[in-house]
Amino acid sequence: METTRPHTSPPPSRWERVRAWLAWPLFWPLLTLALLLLGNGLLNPGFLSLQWRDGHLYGNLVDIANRAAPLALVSLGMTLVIAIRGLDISVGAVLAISATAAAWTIGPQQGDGLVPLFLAIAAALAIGALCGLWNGVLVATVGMQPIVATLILMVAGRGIAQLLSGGQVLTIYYPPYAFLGKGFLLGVPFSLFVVACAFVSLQGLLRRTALGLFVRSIGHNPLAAHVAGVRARAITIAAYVTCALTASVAGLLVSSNVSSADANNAGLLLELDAILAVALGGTALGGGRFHLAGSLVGALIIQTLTTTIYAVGVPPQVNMVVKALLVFAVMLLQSPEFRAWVRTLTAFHGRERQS
Amino acid sequence: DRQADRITVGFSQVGAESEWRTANTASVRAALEAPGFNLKFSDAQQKQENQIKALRSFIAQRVDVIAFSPVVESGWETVLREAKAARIPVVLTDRAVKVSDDSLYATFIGSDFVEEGRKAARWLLQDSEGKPGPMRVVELQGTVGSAPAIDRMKGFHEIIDADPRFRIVRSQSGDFTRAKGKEVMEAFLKAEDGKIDVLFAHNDDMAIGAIQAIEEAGLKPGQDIRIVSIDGVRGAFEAMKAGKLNATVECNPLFGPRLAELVRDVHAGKPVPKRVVVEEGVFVASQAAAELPKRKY
Amino acid sequence: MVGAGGILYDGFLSPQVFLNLLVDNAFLCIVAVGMTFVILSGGIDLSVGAVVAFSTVLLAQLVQRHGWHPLVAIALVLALGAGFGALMGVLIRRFRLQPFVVTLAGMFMARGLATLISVDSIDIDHPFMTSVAYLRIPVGGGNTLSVGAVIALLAVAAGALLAATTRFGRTVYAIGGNETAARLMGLPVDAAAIKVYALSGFCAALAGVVYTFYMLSGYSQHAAGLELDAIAAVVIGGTLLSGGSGYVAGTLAGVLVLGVIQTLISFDGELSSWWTRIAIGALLLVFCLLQQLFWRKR
Amino acid sequence: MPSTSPVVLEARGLGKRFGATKALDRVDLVLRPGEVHALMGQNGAGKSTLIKLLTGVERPDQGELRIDGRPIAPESPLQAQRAGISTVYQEVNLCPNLSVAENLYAGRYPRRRLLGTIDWALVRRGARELLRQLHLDIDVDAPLGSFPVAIQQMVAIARALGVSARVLILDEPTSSLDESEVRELFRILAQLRERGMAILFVTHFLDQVYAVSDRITVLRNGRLVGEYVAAELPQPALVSAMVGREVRLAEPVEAAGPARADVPLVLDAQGLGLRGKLHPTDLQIHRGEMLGLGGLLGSGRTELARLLFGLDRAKQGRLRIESEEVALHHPADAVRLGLAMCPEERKTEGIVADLSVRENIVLALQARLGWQRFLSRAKQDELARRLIEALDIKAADIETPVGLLSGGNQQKVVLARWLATDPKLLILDEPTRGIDIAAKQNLMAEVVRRAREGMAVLFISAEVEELARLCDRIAVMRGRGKAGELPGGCGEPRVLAMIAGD
Ligand SMILES: Nc1ncnc2c1ncn2[C@@H]1O[C@H](COP(=O)(O)OP(=O)(O)OP(=O)(O)O)[C@@H](O)[C@H]1O
Ligand SMILES: Nc1ncnc2c1ncn2[C@@H]1O[C@H](COP(=O)(O)OP(=O)(O)OP(=O)(O)O)[C@@H](O)[C@H]1O
Ligand SMILES: [Mg+2]
Ligand SMILES: [Mg+2]
Repeated sequence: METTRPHTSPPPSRWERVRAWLAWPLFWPLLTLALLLLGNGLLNPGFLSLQWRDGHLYGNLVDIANRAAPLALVSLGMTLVIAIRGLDISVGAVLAISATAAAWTIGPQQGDGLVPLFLAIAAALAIGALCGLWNGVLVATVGMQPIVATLILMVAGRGIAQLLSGGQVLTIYYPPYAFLGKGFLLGVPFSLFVVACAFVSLQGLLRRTALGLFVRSIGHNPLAAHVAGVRARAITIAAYVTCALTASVAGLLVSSNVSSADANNAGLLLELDAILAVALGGTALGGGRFHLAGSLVGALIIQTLTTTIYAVGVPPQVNMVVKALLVFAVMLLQSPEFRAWVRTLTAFHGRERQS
Repeated sequence: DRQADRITVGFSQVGAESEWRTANTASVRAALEAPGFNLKFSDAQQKQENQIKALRSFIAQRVDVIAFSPVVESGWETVLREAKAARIPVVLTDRAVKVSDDSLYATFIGSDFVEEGRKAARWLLQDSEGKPGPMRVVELQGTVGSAPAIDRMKGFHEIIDADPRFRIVRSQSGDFTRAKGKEVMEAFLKAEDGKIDVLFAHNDDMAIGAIQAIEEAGLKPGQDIRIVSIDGVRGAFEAMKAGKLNATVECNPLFGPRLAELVRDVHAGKPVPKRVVVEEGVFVASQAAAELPKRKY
Repeated sequence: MVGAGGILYDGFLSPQVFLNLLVDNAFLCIVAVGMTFVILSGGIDLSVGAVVAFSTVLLAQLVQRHGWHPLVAIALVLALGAGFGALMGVLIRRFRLQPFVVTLAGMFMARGLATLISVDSIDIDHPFMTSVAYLRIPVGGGNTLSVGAVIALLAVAAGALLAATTRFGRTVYAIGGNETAARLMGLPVDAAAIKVYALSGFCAALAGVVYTFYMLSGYSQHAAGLELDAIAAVVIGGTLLSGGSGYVAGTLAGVLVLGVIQTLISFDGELSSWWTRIAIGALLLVFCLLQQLFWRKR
Repeated sequence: MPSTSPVVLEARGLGKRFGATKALDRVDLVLRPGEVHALMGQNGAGKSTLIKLLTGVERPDQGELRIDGRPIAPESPLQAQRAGISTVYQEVNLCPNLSVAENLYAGRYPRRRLLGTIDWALVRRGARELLRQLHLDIDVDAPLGSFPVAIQQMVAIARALGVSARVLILDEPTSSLDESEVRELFRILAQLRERGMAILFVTHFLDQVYAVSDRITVLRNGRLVGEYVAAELPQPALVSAMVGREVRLAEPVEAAGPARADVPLVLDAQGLGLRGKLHPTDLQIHRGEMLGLGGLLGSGRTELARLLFGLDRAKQGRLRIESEEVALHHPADAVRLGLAMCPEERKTEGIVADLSVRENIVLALQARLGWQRFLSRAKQDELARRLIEALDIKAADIETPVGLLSGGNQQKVVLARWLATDPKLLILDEPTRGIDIAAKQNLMAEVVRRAREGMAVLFISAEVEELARLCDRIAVMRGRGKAGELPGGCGEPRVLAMIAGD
């Protein structure tokens, strides 16, 4: 049995650098995204093109980023909740409630002043924070399992939203509101700024303060963190509140984008997509290790998958199968065990051919 | 006492998945909460299982008449037999069901989805008279597998496929929602590089979403791309009034009063037609301004 | 809760209403039994609802459109369900993929395949199928159970035995408690974990068969969101989502709780659509708080 | 003893590398039937790694294994078990959610003949039987996790004894046991030796080594130092073999003597109690005082410590910290008041295995500072480096996840975490568990030094000798209440007598 690796021919420094790249947590998610986009570009030459139209960027890439914005936001919040060993399946409902609350606050008035805009944003955020608090208290104080605790709001939340909307799709006839979800700033969708803002502030909070350390210690070993004096309960509640807040901002974006709030359909199945995005981004669903940036990439991957399906012209009955196959492919690509397995397979074939 | 004279009706609604449905619920409730009726309402949250449970509970509560809007067409045989065994007449609303034995239900009141698809197509043919082909059509389907999506597609294709000028270049599901309709239309516009002549949407909501996508792509909905959709909700009339939607095929949810009559007749044992089709029209942009104030939903 | 229902609504306390809980939730019960094992082992299976739908469609297609004998078709469906679960299990264990993601993709896959087989719903009128569907087994006092409910009860019993008295069952608990320790104790961890997903797939397929009898139709949109109901039933039944602790019998209780909530709702006859949702949420909350109280006391 | 006696298990040239650390480098080991073989070495010497290679938990990079002369390459613990090796790993590696009986029988359940189902009655009876051998009388149906580590360790040993194996490997089985339990264990080991079993045994207690072992293999930094016959290797020689240089065990540190009455109290508990766990108890600790807490297993020492630290909430009594009356609801409250506690259960309550050494060390200090006052990376590094050096923690670097350290080094990290907070009162619950002799002295010297500087210490230890030597005052617990107090330097026999209750 030889153990010494022949690191003679390539200078170790370069090899080390490649290894460092491979070990970077974002490497595989980003590679996946790049491959998906590239594949699209090959299938459909216009896919990657960007144009300047009416004073802003126009193209599939812009659409993907813009469409992924709500999901990306929610994935950020979900990452936090998952990092502390939780789960929040009520995000879709919270999104719907916030969207409806915003639309309801604006009401039928059609002025151009900015007051209703800020009122709407405040209403959405307030109700979002309230929802998060509710989830957080049920989990951290009452001690329910996260999935049931948030299931309650998931079920009841849409009911509350519909109660607010009276079961109607609330159309918003108020121009300033549209800016949030479909406006452009410096030629780039405004929603991207919102996502960037959320990402930077969360990342800052977790990196520049001790919160990141606390979150990871709670995720990895809640009991040890408790003994070490970390206020696990408060942080848990804060994580649920943050998650709900991201969902309510996402609600603002979604409702603004289509100028209406649909209590029943807005954010439907969002929780699954968000958790998927978090997982694709390299965060362990068991808690502890987390990557905010990875979750953003995960959200982009999911949206790219969806847009790919639309752009390629897959018949709708086949959508699901294609999506499933793509998700399987993406996961396997990211699995070190799978790559090792492929390597041994190819090595085996290589040896066979030689002999 | 008076309670005894009343007809107890168990009504099971699909859910509250759209404005159309909400209007439908409101109409039915208004009609069946009138004196003379005692309504038991149950919402199935879009699940057939729940609806079957609701029907079972109506049977257990021995209501006089059961009315329901089936979530799906099939799978009702068992519970309808139970109703029949309990001698409770059943009135279907909105959608028909497939059962081996017609006597399992008394009557059906509602729309004909296939016919709605045909109407949309006929309007398109009429509007395209004299226009040269080829015309590139895109279709926004409803939720995959849902009865209205399947039937509206069937009806539309039946007519359109016969005319060689039309070519359906893209067809994708928009889940009956504005957001999805917009998202899919965005992708269509880019994939076809804007070369789309007609949009057929299985419901108004998707059309309203798509209109936004078309505008954001710098095109004029209603002119560059002609749009026809189904349902006739208020939003569609607003869009038509603004010239952004060309036509909508009405799918009338306000059959509550008619349902109440049928229930009364069925309960009294009077003969009723096996199928009552609700009165529905096609509205075009020019009628919108006049029609809009009259819309109730 | 049940008592309150009895006071509030006429006919609520009749025995048949309770039997109907079983009749109407038989498929959920079977799925939840499989799910219990998955959750006990510390995993999760989101594909079950889709596998139920796939099974109904395949069964209906084979029986109605290809003229297979139902029993042969049922055998095939069950085998496919178990195989599908095992495949996901292999992906999860062999390549260390997260169960949530694999089974979510599995859910897309199963529903997608169901849609591919048939977009619209297929009615079944095969005499064997209809006669089984209408068969009612008397349980005394003029009350009856359906075949599906009996299968569900058998599934619960089999599941409870499997969990409590077999090597496989105990290995599942051990994995959920501490996987490394289970491995060091020399337990066949990987094999058991794969079997768990195969079992869940099998249960889902069985539930699909029961569902087909219940509805006498196959449809790709059947059992939407069933996975969540199953998970909720398992967790409400006292099983820890992180694995290692819980009972199959508890799962039956969880299913019944969900059933009672649904029945309460459908007996009410007053609630509008949105109040229905809010009421379901509130009832869930009440049940969970009661359970919490009960646990704390112990 | 003739070295030509037959060999059961033979390892030749075993090597294992983890990334940059070479955990084992061409190590040989020979186990013979009817012999107890001690495996000795400092923390991180590679003892546990060697055991993992023998039992298929890890695969060696090089070298070979033979059983009865036949080469084997166990790929999993299961295969090793089949080859006749029964093992107790260093950390208790059983399932906390399963009952004690199940943990004893998992993987080898007796089945009912008819149905092939598990015969639970037999399992229970067998479990009680097995535990009785170790004089342990506990409820075998209770989940294992509900017992303290000591009991769990006994169960792990009982499980290994229950397997009819040819080789028994025990990695620090006695680390959390009391003397009486150790005696039971040794009695059984002697019986097994008589029956011809080969036993490999790891411990850091030198007297235990000489009490049972026939041979000693010493490892140092992953290398084999040599194999010795126990009777021919005097204790100082063993120590130098382990440490690698001539060592005279440093002059043992001793107690400073009783605190003068004018020294202020740091902690003053009056009638502190919790129904069912602890009878109302009084306790005072002065500044700069080392207070020892003695007692038998289950006497309530840990419970008292938990109450003092806010891990459990006291239902009776009052607690003053520096003459301020406080109510501790949460360890965070205690930490804020300047208390620190090194818990008994390292794995579950101590380390956060997936976080790095640095993060584990700063965790408590950071929790005390609050989330806004974030220690800069440079400060964290400096702190971690300083403590790693002070406590001689062996880690590849400060970013290594703590879970990858050897057991003893993990324990040191937990201690480092609390020393980093510079507490007013440090509660140590069995802090030297699993730490090698040289390091233990080093560590206690550090604690005593801090005590001289004014830190109060509550020191819980099962080693009465240590208590008697180090503490200024000793409180003794018995039957979940305080039995009495003794002045420091009163000698081991008096402490033992009070613990025993005569
Ligand atoms: N999985 C691993 N990855 C990286 N390093 C490891 C791993 N396991 C062990 N090591 C390293 O190998 C060395 C030997 O560790 P080992 O656990 O064998 O020590 P030990 O002799 O048992 O010490 P102790 O007496 O403290 O238990 C240590 O430096 C440890 O950090
Ligand atoms: N020999 C034993 N038999 C049964 N249970 C025991 C035994 N020893 C301890 N326990 C259990 O341990 C639990 C806690 O004891 P505790 O930790 O307070 O004692 P301790 O004095 O700290 O002992 P240790 O020496 O283990 O630290 C009690 O709930 C008790 O049931
Ligand atoms: Mg060790
Ligand atoms: Mg203790």
